[in-house]
Amino acid sequence: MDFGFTKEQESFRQEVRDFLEKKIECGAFEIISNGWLENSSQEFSKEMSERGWIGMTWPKEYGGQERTYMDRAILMEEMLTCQAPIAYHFLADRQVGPAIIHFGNDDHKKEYLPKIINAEISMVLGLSEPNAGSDLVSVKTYAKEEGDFFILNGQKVWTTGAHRADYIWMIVRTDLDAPKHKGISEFILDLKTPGVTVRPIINIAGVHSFNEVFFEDVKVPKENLVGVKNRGFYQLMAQVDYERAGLERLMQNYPVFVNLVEYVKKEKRNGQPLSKDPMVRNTLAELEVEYQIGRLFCYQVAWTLTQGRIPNYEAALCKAYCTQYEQRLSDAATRILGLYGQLMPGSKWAPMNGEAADSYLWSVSYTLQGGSLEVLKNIVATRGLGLPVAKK
Amino acid sequence: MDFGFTKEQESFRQEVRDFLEKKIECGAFEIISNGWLENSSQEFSKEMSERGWIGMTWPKEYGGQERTYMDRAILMEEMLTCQAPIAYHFLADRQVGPAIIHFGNDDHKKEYLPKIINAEISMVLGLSEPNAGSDLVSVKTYAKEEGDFFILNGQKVWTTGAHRADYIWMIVRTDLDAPKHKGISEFILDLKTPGVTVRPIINIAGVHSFNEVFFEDVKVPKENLVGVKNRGFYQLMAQVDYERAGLERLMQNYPVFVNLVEYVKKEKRNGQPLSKDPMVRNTLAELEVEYQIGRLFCYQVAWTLTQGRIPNYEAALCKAYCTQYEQRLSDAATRILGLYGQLMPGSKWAPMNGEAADSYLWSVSYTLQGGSLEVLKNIVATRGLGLPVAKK
Amino acid sequence: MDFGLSEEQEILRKSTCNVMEKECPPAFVKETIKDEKGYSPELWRKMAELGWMGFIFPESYGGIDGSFLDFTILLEEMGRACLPSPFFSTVILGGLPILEGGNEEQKDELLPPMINGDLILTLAITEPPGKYTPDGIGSRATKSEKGYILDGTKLFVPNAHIADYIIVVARTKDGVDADGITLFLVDAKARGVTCTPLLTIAGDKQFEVALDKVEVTHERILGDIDKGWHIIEKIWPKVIVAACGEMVGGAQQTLKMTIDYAKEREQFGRPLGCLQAVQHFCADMVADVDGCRYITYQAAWMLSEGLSCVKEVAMAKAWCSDAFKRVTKQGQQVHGAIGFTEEHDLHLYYKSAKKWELLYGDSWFHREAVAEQMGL
Amino acid sequence: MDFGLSEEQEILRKSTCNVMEKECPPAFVKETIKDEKGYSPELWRKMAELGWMGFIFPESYGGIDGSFLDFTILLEEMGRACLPSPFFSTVILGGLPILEGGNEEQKDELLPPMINGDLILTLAITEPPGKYTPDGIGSRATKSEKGYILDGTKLFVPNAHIADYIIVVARTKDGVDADGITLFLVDAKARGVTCTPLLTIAGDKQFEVALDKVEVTHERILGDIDKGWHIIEKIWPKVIVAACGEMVGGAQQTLKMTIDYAKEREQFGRPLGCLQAVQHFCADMVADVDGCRYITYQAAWMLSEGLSCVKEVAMAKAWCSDAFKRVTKQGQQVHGAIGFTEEHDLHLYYKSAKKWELLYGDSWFHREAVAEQMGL
Repeated sequence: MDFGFTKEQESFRQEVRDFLEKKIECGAFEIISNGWLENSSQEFSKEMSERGWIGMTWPKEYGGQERTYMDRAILMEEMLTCQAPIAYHFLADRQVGPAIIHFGNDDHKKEYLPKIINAEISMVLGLSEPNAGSDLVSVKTYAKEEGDFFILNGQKVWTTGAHRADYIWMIVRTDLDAPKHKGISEFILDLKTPGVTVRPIINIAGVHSFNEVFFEDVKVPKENLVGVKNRGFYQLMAQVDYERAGLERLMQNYPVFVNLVEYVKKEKRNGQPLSKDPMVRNTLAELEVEYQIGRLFCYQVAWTLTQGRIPNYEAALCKAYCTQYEQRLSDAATRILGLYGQLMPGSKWAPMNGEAADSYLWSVSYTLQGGSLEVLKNIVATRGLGLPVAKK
Repeated sequence: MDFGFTKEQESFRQEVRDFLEKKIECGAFEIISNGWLENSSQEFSKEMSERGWIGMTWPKEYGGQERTYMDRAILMEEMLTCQAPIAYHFLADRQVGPAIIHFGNDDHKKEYLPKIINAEISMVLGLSEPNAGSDLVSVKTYAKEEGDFFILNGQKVWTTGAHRADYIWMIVRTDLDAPKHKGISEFILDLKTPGVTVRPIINIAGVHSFNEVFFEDVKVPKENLVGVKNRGFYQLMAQVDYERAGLERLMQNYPVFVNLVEYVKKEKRNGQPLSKDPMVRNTLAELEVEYQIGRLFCYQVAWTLTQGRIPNYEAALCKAYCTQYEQRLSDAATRILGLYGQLMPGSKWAPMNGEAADSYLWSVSYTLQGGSLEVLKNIVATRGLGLPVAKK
Repeated sequence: MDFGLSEEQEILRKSTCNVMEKECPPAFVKETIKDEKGYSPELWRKMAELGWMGFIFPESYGGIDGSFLDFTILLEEMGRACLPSPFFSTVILGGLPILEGGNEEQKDELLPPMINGDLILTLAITEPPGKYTPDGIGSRATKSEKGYILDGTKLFVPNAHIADYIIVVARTKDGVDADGITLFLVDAKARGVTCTPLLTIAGDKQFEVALDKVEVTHERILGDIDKGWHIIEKIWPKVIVAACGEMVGGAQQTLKMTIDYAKEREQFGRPLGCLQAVQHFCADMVADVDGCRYITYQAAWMLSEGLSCVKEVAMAKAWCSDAFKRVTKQGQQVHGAIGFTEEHDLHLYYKSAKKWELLYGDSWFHREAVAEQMGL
Repeated sequence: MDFGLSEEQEILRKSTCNVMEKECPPAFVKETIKDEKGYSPELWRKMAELGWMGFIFPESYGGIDGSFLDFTILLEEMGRACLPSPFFSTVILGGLPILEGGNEEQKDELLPPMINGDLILTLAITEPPGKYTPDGIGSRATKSEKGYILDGTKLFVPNAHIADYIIVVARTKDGVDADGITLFLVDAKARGVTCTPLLTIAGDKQFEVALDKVEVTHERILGDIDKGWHIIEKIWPKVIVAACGEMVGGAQQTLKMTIDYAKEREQFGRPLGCLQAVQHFCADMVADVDGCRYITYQAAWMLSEGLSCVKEVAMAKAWCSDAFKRVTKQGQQVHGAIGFTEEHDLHLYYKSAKKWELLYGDSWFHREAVAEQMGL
């Protein structure tokens, strides 16, 4: 056991910090909650690419750096600390690239991996459908084989960032007769393909982040199928542990915590800093302990991946735990701010530029996205602890 | 709507208080948590009987007073406030008597009701079995018809008070072939019947409260069957709402709260009363609010019964809520007492005579007895809210 | 004790509910929140015609002299509908202080038009310290020839932009005590009054009201000089319980929407409500909602009966603040992603719960009051 | 970072676990708790032979100079077994202050027999105020001819009845500060020492130790006069993390028992573990247990490395206090009535969690320390 970082890791962290400090100094981006997911900047991603920070864990033969998942976690921790605008490459880097490496053929690898690594394309995930949220095997979007093509019809929903991306990585049904989970395949699709329509969904924070994506007789070349036909669900299950593992599930509203701690130190109540209020102290210390526990969970997953092992229940547990922490944080922040906790970004008198209230709205989604809290707990219990799966 | 008590109710409450004060003055009993359930005194029960406080809601034709359930709630609130020793008649008064009134024949009524009302017999409930806890329909104790008798074989468990009671009111299987819930009947049985063996179970507080009760070829006269053969489960379901409704589910460890509030006012920490500690204040105030909510829940159920209506989900909800409160109370009490919170009754230096620690042990059972928390929540959701019952 | 509604109360509840369902559906709420005014003058007029503004005011001013308990039923239905309107600020924050502290001329002048729906009122109490206590009041009222000159900054003033009068709580004596505070009826259009909107989580209209040498005549003083805080203290329990009334309705509606959704929505091949996790969420929500209802109506009943109920009022707000919020959080979790969209209605309640939690003291604040009452 | 055990650590864990399983099964624990001594001299001897008492002591005294990190593994296994023994009081509360503050003669005299299992030690720090801070120390040490005379009442002193020496924390200077506190090695059989047992929830042996004019010679002063608190401060992080180590093991075992039970026990015609409520309970328990493990080992590692870790130590105890307790509560709920019987083993952990929560500061106490470290 060892809870320290190596010298190389420390110096890598410093390198990332230096880079980010310079970017912040020159006003490249603002430190704002959810910025990592909402702020897409091809320019910024290209700069990261130049430093080898996209696809950094991938094999060298695909242009990667073969660095460890620990290094990637360090990179992410720094990026998330200041909520750097990494949305352009984030999903492709975290998930699509590794999926292509695992399941794609040589053409896929040649076609997409360099573009991902060079920040030339942006990708999103098309998983959920109106009647397939937590229950992904129920996807109905159907790809019918016709000659060299699949003809795609159906609809995705909650597709984050589809309005600014180039490609969508999706699961669709390719066999209507097989058992649900044995008739799903994975595809990659250019969002500019005729027949694809992206419609915005405005979330309760008033932001366009989600989309509906409609497919009407979309001609998809057969080579866009990735991996084995009708094995898509199993392929996907192997991928989601990467999705669930990251510090991005702990730090989505990290600036709220940092700013809150600073705020209570400065803000006076009854002639002394708000930080001297015992309820405030207890609440913030509790959040700090919970945060540090979450951080250890995240690094534990990164360490497991670094060992070349796939996390068992740990990734699901980590996400379940961390997103609940983020919710408690936003709730506590609004409470500690009192009446000011109501004020939204841009409002006069809003402390922390309204991030507390804003994050309280966003936090609803934290325990839903990428597997609801309940589904994740089921996974921990059944896959992790070996409890029996209930008959349905 | 009206949240006050009538003059008659107020004066009845005062009557009960006066009675109790006198009993306490002359040292008839100690005010100690769980006393209502653990302390059985036929003498005390007889005094209550003389005042018409046993069977007080029952019809006059059966010796009752036809008083309202509100009056009974008031009586119980006062009894529980000082944890009067009512165990001798409690279960018969609350549950067995009403069951006999509903389902018994004239002989049953003549035989048992006067004895219950006069505190001449003590009764317990024999429901759970080793493989039928929350899942009562799985009882295996079997009563086989033979001439004028049933021959009883099997075992009950968690039978509170069986070691000091005269009769057991039980559910047993009378049809091995019918669907589980259609082969159960209700019986009343003299615990002195040959073939009945009562074995103590010591609980984690070191107390003999539970028992195992074994039945080996016990000859039960046919007239001991109450109600309709094989309808026992349905009869029972109609009874449990009475079981779940009472203030005894809120006030099992009531003395802990009273004593704790007094303790923190007197005990000094850092030169001022412990009650000035903001965490202590917040915790105790939270408990007080929760207690008052629970009290309203209990009175709401009593009011519903007084209206002649059977509570729908409210009784289950009330018990689920109140027993969780009792658990939080005992936990908070031990914490507020700090190192002293470890000390058990009889220990030198134990504040509140060790009731905090003792109640922390007892509290384990609060959310299990008479329907586990989880089963109660299922009932609220399905019966109360109409959510669908999951297929099994 | 009687936990049920009387026949009259049931009629009141039902008729209010009907009006709200017809006139204030979720689409109306969302539209109105986005509108700069933040209310519909047409609906406002209807509410006046129904006698709502005068519900708890004496008949002599055109009111109907209803009980505060019955009034809470009205508020519950408004909360259930998430009604955006200046009702709370006009009737509770504005009307009650006038009724309590005003002289006969002021009452005759202001209450009838308020009851008729011709007058919108509000109260400016909070200042940058963000408190509801006398030590949070720093705005100065300086004596002048004609009366007083007001200076200061008020925050979180509801509906200041549409109010005719703003009741301003200001200091006529230096210090931090209750003594020395006076209430002034300030014409919202008076020179020196500047209202700047604040953007709030629930989209309700709250304002910064800057007072820069605002002149107020002697006639516009409400109650006795230096004794204004007494008026606030008198009405404050009603303010809090009224807030709780709205919370009861909001919590109830959130529960209803969630149960309906759990019954309809299929997942894993069966209704969502089959899942034990969802069932237990819903069971917990019922405890929260029923708790809100009983503890609130208990306080409202005591207020109606004129009984002392400092503790009961604090308990109501302490419980409702946490419980309504929990209910909306669990409701969101059961709804899943659909509830996170602006298009869905659930967020109205999620936001509303946070608003009501923070207004008039959260559970920390009110538990401290309960502790006080417990003699701690 | 490395979250795994090294090969050596795994061997240590496994061999300790084997010893505990063989020598300290639940039946042994229950029997020993009921015994007045509260430990088994035979097992004590075996533990000494295995080198456990000398694990973190220098080889020069017969120890094996192991790391505190590895030592935590040992403690985890003891906690998993709920081992009743004077190990904690002897080695951590007794041995560490001697190692830290003793002079060479004292160390030579006391550490080798302690390491050999021939000496049982304990620490008497807490007094009626129930605190672990200097202002909680009021026992007086008055200068005499031969040394000092001790007077006072110590509480919650573990294993005082079997201890050879009690390290007594007393004031050599009036006041409430750390300065003026001195440690004394008191012969437990000395005149004026009276030990009265306290009945504790976990059945561990804690005592009131009354000191009535107890004479202590100069040779029995541990460290410098008036500077004894420095020794306490030095060893205290290890005391806390050692407690956390035991809690990790206890929590882990509770989880294991609960999962096993959920798999075996049938209810409603299928294993209990099929129920989503039970599954979610168990998932929550895993988060608690894994959290205990990582946060504790992080602190233990930092102690081993000699790094400053005031905050990490406080975080560990803050988390473990709440988490272990939650785990045992949920474990009890899953087990149902069977877990409420003395016959079952689960209550050992339920009680142990409450004990460890209250010893050495609960989560309120340690969160306050975290707040301090956050600069709040």
